[in-house]
Amino acid sequence: MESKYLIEIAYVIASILFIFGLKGLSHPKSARNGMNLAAMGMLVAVVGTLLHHEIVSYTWIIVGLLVGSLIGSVMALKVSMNSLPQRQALSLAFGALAATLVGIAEYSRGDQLGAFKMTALGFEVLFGSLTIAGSVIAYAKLQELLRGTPITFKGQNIFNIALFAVTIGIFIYLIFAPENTILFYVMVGLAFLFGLLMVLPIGAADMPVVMSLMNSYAGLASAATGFALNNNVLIIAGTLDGFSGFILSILMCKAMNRSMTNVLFGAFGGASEEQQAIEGVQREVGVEDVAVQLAYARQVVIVPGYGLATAQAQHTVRELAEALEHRGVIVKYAIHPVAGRMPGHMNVLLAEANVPYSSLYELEQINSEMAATDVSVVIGANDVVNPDARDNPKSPIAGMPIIEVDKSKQVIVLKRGKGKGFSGIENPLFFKPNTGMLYGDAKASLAKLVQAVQQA
Amino acid sequence: MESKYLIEIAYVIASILFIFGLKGLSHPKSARNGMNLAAMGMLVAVVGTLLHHEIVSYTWIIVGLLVGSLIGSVMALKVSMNSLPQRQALSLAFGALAATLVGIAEYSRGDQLGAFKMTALGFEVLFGSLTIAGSVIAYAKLQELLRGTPITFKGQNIFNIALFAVTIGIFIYLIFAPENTILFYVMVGLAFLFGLLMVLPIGAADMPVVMSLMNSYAGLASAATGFALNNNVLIIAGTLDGFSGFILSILMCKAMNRSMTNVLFGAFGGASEEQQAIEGVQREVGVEDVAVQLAYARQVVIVPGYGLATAQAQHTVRELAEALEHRGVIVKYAIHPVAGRMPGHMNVLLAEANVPYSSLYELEQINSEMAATDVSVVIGANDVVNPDARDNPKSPIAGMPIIEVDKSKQVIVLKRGKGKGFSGIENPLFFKPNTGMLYGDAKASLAKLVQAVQQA
Amino acid sequence: MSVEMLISSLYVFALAAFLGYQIISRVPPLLHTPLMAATNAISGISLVGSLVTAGAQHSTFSTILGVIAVISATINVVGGFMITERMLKMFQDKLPEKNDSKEKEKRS
Amino acid sequence: MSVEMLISSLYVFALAAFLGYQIISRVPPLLHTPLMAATNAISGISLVGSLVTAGAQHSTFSTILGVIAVISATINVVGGFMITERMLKMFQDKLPEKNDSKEKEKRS
Ligand SMILES: NC(=O)c1ccc[n+]([C@@H]2O[C@H](COP(=O)([O-])OP(=O)(O)OC[C@H]3O[C@@H](n4cnc5c(N)ncnc54)[C@H](OP(=O)(O)O)[C@@H]3O)[C@@H](O)[C@H]2O)c1
Ligand SMILES: NC(=O)c1ccc[n+]([C@@H]2O[C@H](COP(=O)([O-])OP(=O)(O)OC[C@H]3O[C@@H](n4cnc5c(N)ncnc54)[C@H](OP(=O)(O)O)[C@@H]3O)[C@@H](O)[C@H]2O)c1
Repeated sequence: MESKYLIEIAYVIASILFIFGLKGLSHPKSARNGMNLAAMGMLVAVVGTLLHHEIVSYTWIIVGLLVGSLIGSVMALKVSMNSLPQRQALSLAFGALAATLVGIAEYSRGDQLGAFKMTALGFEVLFGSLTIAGSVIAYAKLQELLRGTPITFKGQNIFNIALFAVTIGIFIYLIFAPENTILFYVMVGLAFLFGLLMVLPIGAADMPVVMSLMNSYAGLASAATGFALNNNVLIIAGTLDGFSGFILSILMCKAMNRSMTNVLFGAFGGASEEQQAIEGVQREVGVEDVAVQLAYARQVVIVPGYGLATAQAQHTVRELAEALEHRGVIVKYAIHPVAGRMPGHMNVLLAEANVPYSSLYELEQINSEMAATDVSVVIGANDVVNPDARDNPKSPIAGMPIIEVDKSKQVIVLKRGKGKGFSGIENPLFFKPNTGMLYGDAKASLAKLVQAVQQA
Repeated sequence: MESKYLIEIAYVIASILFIFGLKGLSHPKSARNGMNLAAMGMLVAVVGTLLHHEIVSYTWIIVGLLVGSLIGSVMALKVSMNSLPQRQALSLAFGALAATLVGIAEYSRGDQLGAFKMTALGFEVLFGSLTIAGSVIAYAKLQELLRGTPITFKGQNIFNIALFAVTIGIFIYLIFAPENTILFYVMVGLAFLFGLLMVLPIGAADMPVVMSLMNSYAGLASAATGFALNNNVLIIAGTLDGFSGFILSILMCKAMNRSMTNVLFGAFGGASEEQQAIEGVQREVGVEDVAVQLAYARQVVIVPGYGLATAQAQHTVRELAEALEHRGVIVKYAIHPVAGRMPGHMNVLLAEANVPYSSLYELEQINSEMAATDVSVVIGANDVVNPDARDNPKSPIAGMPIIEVDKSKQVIVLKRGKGKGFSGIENPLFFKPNTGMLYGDAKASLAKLVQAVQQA
Repeated sequence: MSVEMLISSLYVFALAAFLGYQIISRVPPLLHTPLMAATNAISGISLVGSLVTAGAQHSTFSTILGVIAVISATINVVGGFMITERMLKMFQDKLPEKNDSKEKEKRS
Repeated sequence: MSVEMLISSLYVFALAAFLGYQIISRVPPLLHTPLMAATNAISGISLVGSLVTAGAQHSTFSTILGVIAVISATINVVGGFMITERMLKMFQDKLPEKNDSKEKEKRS
């Protein structure tokens, strides 16, 4: 009995520490401290749980904790900041795996599964198994093991709906007849299949939305478990998690002016065939010309995008900015909320390269300064600077807020060739008379620019 | 049994509605809706409670509800916005009375009072009775039934501490021996006496701090009751209340740069004898001159204070502002956080007079504009514009942030005579060469000014 | 009163404390007077205790105390909400135009 | 599972939901990536369930599942907190001077 109360108190403390931890994230200054508190909370919760009276042997627990910590820390230390989205997908998969396995183990014990507990358990394994499948696909797409564009087949949506209905049907049946073991595993399998089929037709860049949503559902499922087990720390952590995922996915959809339905079922990205080509030419420019333009500008705005991440060019871009600042040029970074492949992705990359975050500007802030900007440098960004989103109501990305580089006096675009952005549509910006294209891998082009600026 | 769950669900709903209600107050737009939700929550809680199985007769309950509603609504409709602080004190007293009486009734039932329940009950009656006494004194001081300045006697602090110690001693004894009825009532009486003696030596203008504190303790006491009765809605409402009072009192202390100890035990206000008189004269000015100055100014800043409330001049000040705006003068209102006798007091008064809240400016906002202001009009404010707070580190109000009217080109002060502000100290502002004094009741002076401006 | 219930009360208290801090610290100074009136009204939730006391007929003494408590708590609740409403109405009356113009200022 | 406990879970859920909304919506876009990593790490709290499963020795089957669950949950927790720390450190390293200067800008 005694140990039970100790556990409960450990959980109260853990909950409070989690909340403090997330509160810390409201400012970069307090964020690190906050996360230390949250980690401490996790430690308290784990240590508390070890007192649980059902635990009879610690051997396997310790093995599990050691192996997990080892793999986890190696992964955390080795992963490059450029592949954070992939890591996020993997981590989601691991979390879902743990939840699913615990759910299955709990089910296999089979003792007195009331309707209520079966419901919570069902949610847990359903979401869990769906999320494992979904996030593995997400990982594969982000890591480019799978084609990033939507993978579709005919009648897909109808098939998926049918699959979903069958799975839910089995779930409801199980609530009333929990003892039907085979159906239980069939349900887990179908949920897995549904996870695969749900994520395959979604484009790589939309993965963060899907991942956030899955995260949010996972949180709610764990809150449901908390209800079933009367475990408040699960309810609290699950709810916080659920809200975080939900809010982030909403924010991303807003930043793209697309509905959640369009993201999930629209097979968006890369597939628009009936597109008219834009008339005109892309004006190619040389490194020297660009260097001179930049060196004698008063204000330069740098717009990073997905290409910066793939080229791993964050350090080189900082060098360029420093070289310019050294000459008295004002350099600002414009961060679009969905630039890259994860919300806040660009911020982390630039922070890694030691760019002070006071020179990062959000969409609205920077757009009001565009007219006063001499040169905008677009580095591996495409959709987020596509003026069609603003001007052409028929464009697939119509209404998405953009960084209006076309309002600055000169625009320089760094990209490898004539590739399109995630949305798969042409960008009229590249055909404007005041836009110069500097072809080549972003990192290589930037390195050349740094040299040229230093010599200018 | 059934009815019990209905009650519980009513309380869950009420709690949620209370939270929505207070959240609404984060913006004037959503505030009214929010309060409607909160009121609905209260209704749900009351109706739910009526299902309580212990209730056998509704007669007296209905009588009580009717009488209370009648008195409450008459009071709410009749009270003038100028005497909001007094109303607040009264309302606090009523709340405390209810809590104390319930506590006493609960105690008098006498069945199985465990240590835990006795503790919660003890807190409830202690704070309750202290708060009744304290808020009645606060009411008397604000309503000027009692002298507003500190009422002190020799050895007061020591006597109070002794009284406090004895009361707490009895309380602790009672926790272990709850059956000692006489001691219980002695404790209630002593807490009442302590409440009286604690508030008497506090100046009238400091009452809001005291009231907020008492409010906060009352909230915590009711949360304690919630713990004892296992009633979550009490815990939630009590905690919200507790925090609100606490945060407000901290904010007020900050806005005066005084410690809580100084407010509670410093006998602050009106008593500083060893003050040097300021050399110089106060330059009196006439209505016509002021009217001309105002009429031809580019920007005028109005600084209202306690005198505006006592003179009930909020409507007249709006007329003046309108007359000026009609002539193209820019008029802004500068609201000091502790102007008047209640936080936010000036905002309510001006809102009553239909001043749009977009022309109300907070301290920091307006101070940066002072140098660009042609005329500041100080209406019944004194301490909040006293430059000594900034310049003279020995002043009793040193370090209190002020509205720096002395930085504007001209200052006009409307007051009745040579009276001092709440702090009881001289104000060097009135002796500056660019300050003109317009003596007389604020409302009368303003009415004359309106006429003169219209004719200028 | 079981320890389980105590612990779950503790959770409720801890969460309410965080929430209270978050919510209250977001109320602008403009609305501090309505805030004081509103929390006072909400604190009248202790009315529920007095209702039971007044209706339970344990003893004449406790019924009398209960009825007085009901009256004062109701004064507090009804009066509190009504005066808050009176104040907030004054703020809201001049909302539409002014607020828009302020927002426009920000955007431009 | 008594109805009392269910209701008190409901309170905890409602409060946590409000709090979650308040807290998360205050996280600046700058920190959205660390936020994702952090909530993922915190969601690893389901680790506590796997610990019990791995240690309870109900059956070999459930022990095996439990150990795999412990491993994956630990990867998630340890990895999540460490990578969050790595990211936040990058943000904090350049804090002192820059932040001050920004605040100064605001004030002037
Ligand atoms: N961040 C999120 O959270 C999120 C969420 C949902 C959706 N999305 C979507 O993701 C997209 C993000 O837009 P974005 O502007 O950042 O990227 P983008 O539109 O996908 O464009 C990336 C550009 O970078 C270029 N590029 C690729 N590798 C490069 C390299 N090594 N060097 C130089 N250039 C390179 C590509 O052109 P070349 O092939 O010619 O080089 C391409 O035009 C948007 O459509 C957005 O809606 C993002
Ligand atoms: N608001 C709060 O929440 C709060 C809380 C704690 C403490 N306080 C304290 O309260 C004080 C508030 O400062 P304040 O500047 O607003 O007021 P104040 O310093 O108390 O001064 C009020 C002035 O108004 C004048 N006055 C009074 N009746 C008048 C009438 N009918 N017509 C014209 N003038 C009249 C008085 O001078 P005459 O007698 O010459 O007319 C007096 O100088 C500060 O000391 C503050 O620290 C406020």
